[in-house]
Amino acid sequence: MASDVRLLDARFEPEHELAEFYAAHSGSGGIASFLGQVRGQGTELLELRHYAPLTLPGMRDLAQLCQSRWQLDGMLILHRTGQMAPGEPIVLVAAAAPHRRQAFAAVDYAMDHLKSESWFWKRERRAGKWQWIEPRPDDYTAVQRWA
Amino acid sequence: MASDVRLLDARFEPEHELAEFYAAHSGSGGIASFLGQVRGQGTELLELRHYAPLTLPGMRDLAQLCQSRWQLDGMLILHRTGQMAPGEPIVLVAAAAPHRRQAFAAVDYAMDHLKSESWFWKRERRAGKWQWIEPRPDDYTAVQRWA
Amino acid sequence: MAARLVFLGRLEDAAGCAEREVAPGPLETVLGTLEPDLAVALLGERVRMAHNGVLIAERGGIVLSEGDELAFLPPVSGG
Amino acid sequence: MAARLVFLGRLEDAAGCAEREVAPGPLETVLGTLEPDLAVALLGERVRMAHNGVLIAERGGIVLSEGDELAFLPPVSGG
Repeated sequence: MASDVRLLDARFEPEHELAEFYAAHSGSGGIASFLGQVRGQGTELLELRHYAPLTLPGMRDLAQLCQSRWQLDGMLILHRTGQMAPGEPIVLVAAAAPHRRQAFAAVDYAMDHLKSESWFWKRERRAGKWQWIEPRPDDYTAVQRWA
Repeated sequence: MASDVRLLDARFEPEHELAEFYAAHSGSGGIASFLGQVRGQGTELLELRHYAPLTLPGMRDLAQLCQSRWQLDGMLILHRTGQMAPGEPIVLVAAAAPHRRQAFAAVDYAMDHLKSESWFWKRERRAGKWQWIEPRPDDYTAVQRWA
Repeated sequence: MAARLVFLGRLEDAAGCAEREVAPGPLETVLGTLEPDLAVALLGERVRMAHNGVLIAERGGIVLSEGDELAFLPPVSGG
Repeated sequence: MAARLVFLGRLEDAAGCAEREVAPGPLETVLGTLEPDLAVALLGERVRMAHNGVLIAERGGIVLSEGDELAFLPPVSGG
Protein backbone atom coordinates (compact mmCIF):
# COMPACT_ATOMS: atom_id res chain seq x y z
CA MET A 1 0.00 0.00 0.00
CA ALA A 2 1.21 3.48 -0.83
CA SER A 3 0.80 5.99 1.92
CA ASP A 4 1.48 9.71 1.61
CA VAL A 5 2.17 11.37 4.96
CA ARG A 6 3.29 14.97 5.14
CA LEU A 7 3.76 17.71 7.70
CA LEU A 8 3.26 21.05 5.95
CA ASP A 9 4.43 24.46 7.12
CA ALA A 10 2.58 26.44 4.46
CA ARG A 11 -0.99 26.56 3.19
CA PHE A 12 -2.08 23.63 1.04
CA GLU A 13 -4.97 23.15 -1.36
CA PRO A 14 -7.05 20.20 -0.17
CA GLU A 15 -8.94 19.96 -3.46
CA HIS A 16 -5.69 19.54 -5.39
CA GLU A 17 -4.33 16.98 -2.95
CA LEU A 18 -7.57 15.01 -3.09
CA ALA A 19 -7.69 15.23 -6.89
CA GLU A 20 -4.25 13.62 -7.01
CA PHE A 21 -5.30 10.97 -4.53
CA TYR A 22 -8.43 10.22 -6.58
CA ALA A 23 -6.34 9.97 -9.74
CA ALA A 24 -3.94 7.55 -8.05
CA HIS A 25 -6.77 5.32 -6.80
CA SER A 26 -9.33 5.13 -9.58
CA GLY A 27 -9.33 1.34 -9.16
CA SER A 28 -10.51 1.49 -5.55
CA GLY A 29 -14.15 0.85 -4.72
CA GLY A 30 -14.32 3.72 -2.26
CA ILE A 31 -12.40 6.74 -1.06
CA ALA A 32 -13.33 8.41 2.20
CA SER A 33 -11.85 11.70 3.31
CA PHE A 34 -11.95 14.29 6.03
CA LEU A 35 -10.86 17.91 5.85
CA GLY A 36 -10.47 19.94 9.04
CA GLN A 37 -10.43 23.71 8.76
CA VAL A 38 -9.84 26.63 11.12
CA ARG A 39 -13.16 27.83 12.46
CA GLY A 40 -13.87 31.53 12.87
CA GLN A 41 -16.11 32.43 15.81
CA GLY A 42 -13.68 34.78 17.47
CA THR A 43 -10.50 32.98 16.48
CA GLU A 44 -8.18 35.40 14.70
CA LEU A 45 -5.29 33.01 14.22
CA LEU A 46 -4.61 29.41 15.04
CA GLU A 47 -1.11 28.11 15.59
CA LEU A 48 0.00 24.50 15.60
CA ARG A 49 3.35 23.64 17.08
CA HIS A 50 5.00 20.27 16.75
CA TYR A 51 8.13 18.49 17.96
CA ALA A 52 10.06 17.49 14.88
CA PRO A 53 11.74 14.32 16.24
CA LEU A 54 8.35 12.81 17.10
CA THR A 55 5.54 14.36 15.05
CA LEU A 56 6.10 13.15 11.50
CA PRO A 57 7.36 9.71 12.62
CA GLY A 58 4.19 9.43 14.74
CA MET A 59 2.02 10.28 11.74
CA ARG A 60 3.82 7.64 9.69
CA ASP A 61 3.24 5.08 12.42
CA LEU A 62 -0.43 6.02 12.41
CA ALA A 63 -0.70 5.41 8.65
CA GLN A 64 1.03 2.08 9.15
CA LEU A 65 -1.37 1.15 11.93
CA CYS A 66 -4.37 1.95 9.69
CA GLN A 67 -2.83 -0.15 6.96
CA SER A 68 -2.42 -3.14 9.27
CA ARG A 69 -5.89 -2.76 10.73
CA TRP A 70 -7.91 -2.38 7.52
CA GLN A 71 -7.60 -3.50 3.94
CA LEU A 72 -6.54 -0.31 2.20
CA ASP A 73 -5.29 0.60 -1.26
CA GLY A 74 -3.77 3.87 -0.11
CA MET A 75 -3.76 6.45 2.62
CA LEU A 76 -3.14 10.20 2.73
CA ILE A 77 -2.39 12.15 5.91
CA LEU A 78 -1.53 15.83 5.60
CA HIS A 79 -1.23 18.10 8.63
CA ARG A 80 -0.34 21.75 8.88
CA THR A 81 1.95 23.37 11.38
CA GLY A 82 2.45 27.08 11.95
CA GLN A 83 -0.09 29.88 11.89
CA MET A 84 -3.41 29.65 10.07
CA ALA A 85 -6.30 32.05 9.56
CA PRO A 86 -9.99 31.06 9.79
CA GLY A 87 -11.05 29.03 6.76
CA GLU A 88 -7.56 27.61 6.18
CA PRO A 89 -7.17 23.84 5.99
CA ILE A 90 -5.49 22.18 8.99
CA VAL A 91 -5.69 18.49 8.25
CA LEU A 92 -6.67 16.28 5.33
CA VAL A 93 -7.00 12.52 5.70
CA ALA A 94 -8.13 10.17 2.95
CA ALA A 95 -8.25 6.40 2.57
CA ALA A 96 -8.86 4.31 -0.55
CA ALA A 97 -10.14 0.78 -0.08
CA PRO A 98 -11.96 -1.99 -1.92
CA HIS A 99 -14.85 -1.63 0.53
CA ARG A 100 -16.62 1.40 1.87
CA ARG A 101 -16.59 0.53 5.55
CA GLN A 102 -12.82 -0.02 5.51
CA ALA A 103 -12.16 3.39 3.99
CA PHE A 104 -14.52 5.10 6.43
CA ALA A 105 -13.09 3.39 9.48
CA ALA A 106 -9.48 4.20 8.55
CA VAL A 107 -10.21 7.92 8.14
CA ASP A 108 -12.26 8.03 11.32
CA TYR A 109 -9.54 6.22 13.27
CA ALA A 110 -6.76 8.41 11.88
CA MET A 111 -8.65 11.60 12.75
CA ASP A 112 -9.38 10.43 16.30
CA HIS A 113 -5.71 9.63 16.80
CA LEU A 114 -4.42 12.83 15.19
CA LYS A 115 -6.66 14.76 17.57
CA SER A 116 -5.71 13.12 20.82
CA GLU A 117 -2.51 11.14 20.36
CA SER A 118 -0.34 12.97 17.85
CA TRP A 119 2.41 15.39 18.78
CA PHE A 120 0.73 18.70 18.10
CA TRP A 121 0.04 21.60 20.39
CA LYS A 122 -2.52 24.17 19.40
CA ARG A 123 -3.01 27.72 20.51
CA GLU A 124 -5.30 30.42 19.24
CA ARG A 125 -5.37 34.18 19.25
CA ARG A 126 -8.66 35.71 20.34
CA ALA A 127 -9.03 39.46 20.87
CA GLY A 128 -5.28 39.80 20.43
CA LYS A 129 -4.43 37.22 23.11
CA TRP A 130 -2.80 33.86 22.50
CA GLN A 131 -4.07 30.92 24.51
CA TRP A 132 -3.10 27.23 24.47
CA ILE A 133 -5.94 24.83 23.74
CA GLU A 134 -6.29 21.89 26.07
CA PRO A 135 -7.51 18.62 24.57
CA ARG A 136 -11.28 18.20 24.94
CA PRO A 137 -12.63 15.33 27.04
CA ASP A 138 -14.62 14.04 24.04
CA ASP A 139 -11.39 13.73 22.04
CA TYR A 140 -10.35 11.06 24.56
CA THR A 141 -13.78 9.47 24.45
CA ALA A 142 -13.52 9.31 20.66
CA VAL A 143 -10.15 7.60 20.66
CA GLN A 144 -11.22 5.09 23.30
CA ARG A 145 -13.86 3.69 20.93
CA TRP A 146 -11.02 1.92 19.11
CA ALA A 147 -9.41 0.31 22.15
CA MET B 1 -28.67 24.58 5.37
CA ALA B 2 -27.88 24.38 1.69
CA SER B 3 -28.03 20.91 0.24
CA ASP B 4 -27.07 19.98 -3.30
CA VAL B 5 -28.69 16.75 -4.47
CA ARG B 6 -28.33 15.61 -8.06
CA LEU B 7 -28.99 12.56 -10.20
CA LEU B 8 -26.50 12.55 -13.08
CA ASP B 9 -26.79 10.66 -16.35
CA ALA B 10 -23.27 11.48 -17.54
CA ARG B 11 -19.80 11.19 -16.05
CA PHE B 12 -18.92 13.74 -13.39
CA GLU B 13 -15.61 14.90 -11.94
CA PRO B 14 -15.68 14.27 -8.18
CA GLU B 15 -12.62 16.43 -7.59
CA HIS B 16 -14.32 19.45 -9.18
CA GLU B 17 -17.56 18.87 -7.30
CA LEU B 18 -15.69 18.56 -4.03
CA ALA B 19 -13.58 21.65 -4.80
CA GLU B 20 -16.81 23.65 -5.18
CA PHE B 21 -18.21 22.18 -1.99
CA TYR B 22 -14.99 23.07 -0.13
CA ALA B 23 -15.14 26.61 -1.51
CA ALA B 24 -18.75 26.99 -0.39
CA HIS B 25 -17.98 25.77 3.13
CA SER B 26 -14.65 27.26 4.12
CA GLY B 27 -16.25 28.37 7.39
CA SER B 28 -17.09 24.83 8.50
CA GLY B 29 -14.91 23.04 11.03
CA GLY B 30 -14.96 19.81 9.10
CA ILE B 31 -15.95 18.31 5.76
CA ALA B 32 -16.26 14.55 5.38
CA SER B 33 -16.77 12.88 2.03
CA PHE B 34 -17.13 9.53 0.35
CA LEU B 35 -16.57 8.67 -3.29
CA GLY B 36 -17.76 5.34 -4.67
CA GLN B 37 -16.27 4.10 -7.94
CA VAL B 38 -16.86 1.22 -10.31
CA ARG B 39 -14.52 -1.63 -9.42
CA GLY B 40 -12.87 -3.68 -12.11
CA GLN B 41 -12.26 -7.34 -11.23
CA GLY B 42 -14.14 -8.75 -14.16
CA THR B 43 -16.79 -6.05 -14.42
CA GLU B 44 -16.80 -4.63 -17.97
CA LEU B 45 -19.68 -2.24 -17.48
CA LEU B 46 -21.95 -1.27 -14.62
CA GLU B 47 -25.43 0.06 -15.20
CA LEU B 48 -27.60 1.85 -12.69
CA ARG B 49 -31.30 2.18 -13.42
CA HIS B 50 -33.64 4.37 -11.45
CA TYR B 51 -37.34 5.19 -11.32
CA ALA B 52 -37.65 8.90 -11.98
CA PRO B 53 -40.79 9.61 -9.90
CA LEU B 54 -39.14 8.21 -6.78
CA THR B 55 -35.36 8.29 -7.04
CA LEU B 56 -34.43 11.98 -6.87
CA PRO B 57 -37.24 12.83 -4.41
CA GLY B 58 -35.95 9.97 -2.23
CA MET B 59 -32.41 11.38 -2.35
CA ARG B 60 -33.74 14.80 -1.36
CA ASP B 61 -35.60 13.28 1.56
CA LEU B 62 -32.38 11.58 2.62
CA ALA B 63 -30.49 14.89 2.62
CA GLN B 64 -33.32 16.41 4.66
CA LEU B 65 -33.18 13.53 7.12
CA CYS B 66 -29.42 13.99 7.59
CA GLN B 67 -30.02 17.68 8.12
CA SER B 68 -32.59 17.04 10.83
CA ARG B 69 -30.48 14.38 12.50
CA TRP B 70 -27.15 16.20 12.66
CA GLN B 71 -25.97 19.77 12.86
CA LEU B 72 -24.74 20.42 9.33
CA ASP B 73 -23.65 23.46 7.35
CA GLY B 74 -24.23 21.78 4.00
CA MET B 75 -24.68 18.46 2.27
CA LEU B 76 -23.84 17.14 -1.18
CA ILE B 77 -25.32 13.97 -2.68
CA LEU B 78 -24.47 13.11 -6.30
CA HIS B 79 -25.43 9.79 -7.84
CA ARG B 80 -24.91 8.47 -11.34
CA THR B 81 -27.40 6.58 -13.45
CA GLY B 82 -26.74 4.83 -16.75
CA GLN B 83 -23.70 2.86 -17.83
CA MET B 84 -20.28 3.27 -16.29
CA ALA B 85 -16.88 1.72 -16.94
CA PRO B 86 -14.46 0.55 -14.21
CA GLY B 87 -12.84 3.52 -12.48
CA GLU B 88 -15.79 5.84 -13.14
CA PRO B 89 -17.35 7.61 -10.16
CA ILE B 90 -20.79 6.34 -9.08
CA VAL B 91 -21.61 8.33 -6.00
CA LEU B 92 -20.18 11.29 -4.11
CA VAL B 93 -21.48 12.31 -0.70
CA ALA B 94 -20.07 15.14 1.39
CA ALA B 95 -21.16 16.87 4.57
CA ALA B 96 -19.87 20.10 6.11
CA ALA B 97 -20.40 20.60 9.83
CA PRO B 98 -19.05 22.56 12.78
CA HIS B 99 -17.91 19.30 14.38
CA ARG B 100 -16.09 16.33 12.93
CA ARG B 101 -18.31 13.59 14.27
CA GLN B 102 -21.43 15.20 12.82
CA ALA B 103 -19.92 15.41 9.33
CA PHE B 104 -18.70 11.80 9.49
CA ALA B 105 -21.99 10.42 10.72
CA ALA B 106 -24.02 12.23 8.07
CA VAL B 107 -21.90 10.86 5.21
CA ASP B 108 -21.86 7.36 6.69
CA TYR B 109 -25.64 7.41 7.18
CA ALA B 110 -26.31 8.76 3.70
CA MET B 111 -24.11 6.10 2.10
CA ASP B 112 -25.75 3.27 4.04
CA HIS B 113 -29.17 4.50 2.95
CA LEU B 114 -28.19 5.09 -0.67
CA LYS B 115 -26.95 1.50 -0.78
CA SER B 116 -29.96 -0.23 0.68
CA GLU B 117 -32.92 2.11 0.66
CA SER B 118 -32.70 4.32 -2.41
CA TRP B 119 -34.43 3.59 -5.67
CA PHE B 120 -31.56 2.26 -7.75
CA TRP B 121 -31.13 -1.06 -9.47
CA LYS B 122 -27.69 -2.15 -10.50
CA ARG B 123 -26.58 -4.64 -13.08
CA GLU B 124 -23.18 -5.46 -14.43
CA ARG B 125 -21.75 -6.98 -17.55
CA ARG B 126 -19.18 -9.71 -17.02
CA ALA B 127 -17.80 -11.76 -19.90
CA GLY B 128 -20.38 -10.17 -22.16
CA LYS B 129 -23.34 -11.08 -19.96
CA TRP B 130 -25.53 -8.66 -18.05
CA GLN B 131 -26.62 -9.68 -14.57
CA TRP B 132 -28.69 -7.83 -11.97
CA ILE B 133 -26.99 -7.33 -8.62
CA GLU B 134 -28.99 -8.29 -5.56
CA PRO B 135 -28.46 -6.22 -2.41
CA ARG B 136 -25.86 -7.77 -0.12
CA PRO B 137 -26.87 -8.92 3.36
CA ASP B 138 -24.27 -6.61 4.92
CA ASP B 139 -25.91 -3.61 3.24
CA TYR B 140 -28.95 -4.30 5.39
CA THR B 141 -26.78 -4.85 8.47
CA ALA B 142 -25.14 -1.50 7.80
CA VAL B 143 -28.40 0.41 7.57
CA GLN B 144 -29.80 -1.24 10.68
CA ARG B 145 -27.04 0.33 12.77
CA TRP B 146 -28.99 3.58 12.55
CA ALA B 147 -32.38 2.25 13.63
CA MET C 1 -55.47 5.20 -24.13
CA ALA C 2 -53.99 2.25 -22.27
CA ALA C 3 -52.45 1.93 -18.84
CA ARG C 4 -48.77 1.18 -18.45
CA LEU C 5 -46.78 -1.30 -16.36
CA VAL C 6 -43.16 -0.42 -15.58
CA PHE C 7 -40.66 -3.14 -14.64
CA LEU C 8 -37.56 -2.25 -12.67
CA GLY C 9 -34.39 -4.22 -12.03
CA ARG C 10 -34.57 -7.98 -12.57
CA LEU C 11 -38.31 -7.70 -13.29
CA GLU C 12 -37.32 -6.13 -16.60
CA ASP C 13 -35.63 -9.40 -17.52
CA ALA C 14 -38.68 -11.35 -16.36
CA ALA C 15 -40.92 -9.18 -18.56
CA GLY C 16 -38.50 -9.00 -21.47
CA CYS C 17 -39.00 -5.23 -21.62
CA ALA C 18 -38.85 -2.15 -19.39
CA GLU C 19 -42.53 -1.32 -19.77
CA ARG C 20 -45.68 -2.65 -21.33
CA GLU C 21 -49.07 -1.20 -22.25
CA VAL C 22 -52.10 -2.99 -20.83
CA ALA C 23 -55.85 -2.52 -20.89
CA PRO C 24 -57.10 -0.53 -17.87
CA GLY C 25 -58.94 -2.39 -15.12
CA PRO C 26 -58.47 -3.96 -11.70
CA LEU C 27 -54.93 -5.16 -11.01
CA GLU C 28 -55.97 -8.83 -10.74
CA THR C 29 -57.55 -8.66 -14.20
CA VAL C 30 -54.50 -6.96 -15.65
CA LEU C 31 -52.14 -9.55 -14.15
CA GLY C 32 -54.37 -12.32 -15.54
CA THR C 33 -53.53 -11.16 -19.05
CA LEU C 34 -49.75 -11.55 -18.46
CA GLU C 35 -47.59 -14.65 -18.76
CA PRO C 36 -48.12 -16.63 -15.53
CA ASP C 37 -44.38 -16.62 -14.66
CA LEU C 38 -44.27 -12.85 -14.96
CA ALA C 39 -47.42 -12.40 -12.87
CA VAL C 40 -45.90 -14.56 -10.13
CA ALA C 41 -42.65 -12.56 -10.22
CA LEU C 42 -44.54 -9.27 -9.99
CA LEU C 43 -46.43 -10.45 -6.93
CA GLY C 44 -43.26 -11.50 -5.10
CA GLU C 45 -43.29 -10.60 -1.44
CA ARG C 46 -40.34 -8.21 -1.70
CA VAL C 47 -41.69 -6.37 -4.76
CA ARG C 48 -43.18 -2.97 -4.01
CA MET C 49 -45.50 -0.96 -6.27
CA ALA C 50 -45.86 2.68 -7.16
CA HIS C 51 -49.13 3.87 -8.65
CA ASN C 52 -48.60 6.99 -10.76
CA GLY C 53 -45.30 7.58 -9.01
CA VAL C 54 -46.65 7.13 -5.47
CA LEU C 55 -45.64 4.12 -3.39
CA ILE C 56 -48.60 2.10 -2.27
CA ALA C 57 -48.76 0.41 1.10
CA GLU C 58 -51.67 -1.95 0.42
CA ARG C 59 -51.80 -4.19 -2.62
CA GLY C 60 -55.53 -4.76 -2.47
CA GLY C 61 -58.04 -2.78 -4.52
CA ILE C 62 -55.73 -1.29 -7.15
CA VAL C 63 -57.60 -0.30 -10.31
CA LEU C 64 -55.71 1.06 -13.31
CA SER C 65 -57.43 3.86 -15.20
CA GLU C 66 -56.51 5.04 -18.67
CA GLY C 67 -53.10 6.69 -18.69
CA ASP C 68 -52.16 5.27 -15.28
CA GLU C 69 -48.67 3.97 -14.58
CA LEU C 70 -48.00 1.09 -12.21
CA ALA C 71 -44.35 0.41 -11.42
CA PHE C 72 -43.03 -2.84 -9.93
CA LEU C 73 -39.99 -2.26 -7.71
CA PRO C 74 -37.87 -5.23 -6.62
CA PRO C 75 -35.26 -4.89 -3.83
CA VAL C 76 -32.90 -2.04 -4.63
CA SER C 77 -29.11 -2.20 -4.99
CA GLY C 78 -27.69 1.30 -5.30
CA GLY C 79 -24.52 3.20 -4.37
CA MET D 1 28.70 22.79 24.92
CA ALA D 2 25.55 22.87 27.01
CA ALA D 3 22.46 20.65 27.09
CA ARG D 4 19.13 21.96 25.93
CA LEU D 5 15.61 21.89 27.40
CA VAL D 6 12.71 22.21 24.93
CA PHE D 7 9.28 23.34 26.11
CA LEU D 8 6.19 22.47 24.11
CA GLY D 9 2.66 23.83 24.29
CA ARG D 10 1.69 25.67 27.43
CA LEU D 11 5.08 24.82 28.98
CA GLU D 12 6.55 27.38 26.59
CA ASP D 13 4.48 30.05 28.36
CA ALA D 14 5.54 28.72 31.74
CA ALA D 15 9.20 28.92 30.67
CA GLY D 16 8.85 32.19 28.80
CA CYS D 17 10.71 30.66 25.86
CA ALA D 18 10.62 27.64 23.56
CA GLU D 19 14.00 26.32 24.68
CA ARG D 20 16.75 27.01 27.11
CA GLU D 21 20.36 25.99 27.48
CA VAL D 22 21.37 24.42 30.74
CA ALA D 23 24.50 22.91 32.22
CA PRO D 24 24.70 19.14 31.71
CA GLY D 25 24.05 16.85 34.67
CA PRO D 26 21.41 14.73 36.37
CA LEU D 27 17.85 15.91 35.69
CA GLU D 28 17.20 16.73 39.37
CA THR D 29 20.20 19.02 39.44
CA VAL D 30 19.17 20.69 36.19
CA LEU D 31 15.62 21.28 37.45
CA GLY D 32 17.02 22.72 40.66
CA THR D 33 18.57 25.57 38.68
CA LEU D 34 15.18 26.59 37.19
CA GLU D 35 12.49 28.82 38.66
CA PRO D 36 10.56 26.64 41.16
CA ASP D 37 7.19 27.26 39.38
CA LEU D 38 8.65 26.10 36.09
CA ALA D 39 10.25 23.01 37.66
CA VAL D 40 6.88 22.07 39.18
CA ALA D 41 5.12 22.53 35.82
CA LEU D 42 7.71 20.38 34.03
CA LEU D 43 7.22 17.58 36.53
CA GLY D 44 3.42 17.58 36.08
CA GLU D 45 1.95 14.10 35.98
CA ARG D 46 0.67 14.46 32.40
CA VAL D 47 3.94 15.86 31.03
CA ARG D 48 5.99 13.36 29.06
CA MET D 49 9.65 13.66 28.16
CA ALA D 50 11.75 12.86 25.12
CA HIS D 51 15.50 12.48 25.54
CA ASN D 52 17.30 13.24 22.25
CA GLY D 53 14.03 12.72 20.38
CA VAL D 54 13.15 9.41 22.05
CA LEU D 55 10.21 9.18 24.43
CA ILE D 56 11.22 7.95 27.83
CA ALA D 57 9.02 5.71 29.91
CA GLU D 58 10.76 6.17 33.25
CA ARG D 59 11.57 9.55 34.70
CA GLY D 60 14.19 8.29 37.09
CA GLY D 61 17.91 8.35 36.38
CA ILE D 62 18.00 10.84 33.50
CA VAL D 63 21.39 12.45 33.07
CA LEU D 64 21.93 15.15 30.44
CA SER D 65 25.25 15.03 28.63
CA GLU D 66 26.71 17.84 26.56
CA GLY D 67 24.65 18.44 23.42
CA ASP D 68 21.68 16.45 24.74
CA GLU D 69 18.13 17.64 24.19
CA LEU D 70 15.37 17.00 26.70
CA ALA D 71 11.85 17.91 25.53
CA PHE D 72 8.88 18.36 27.86
CA LEU D 73 5.61 17.38 26.20
CA PRO D 74 2.31 18.37 27.82
CA PRO D 75 -1.01 16.81 26.66
CA VAL D 76 -1.41 17.24 22.93
CA SER D 77 -4.23 18.99 21.07
CA GLY D 78 -3.91 18.43 17.35
CA GLY D 79 -6.17 18.06 14.36
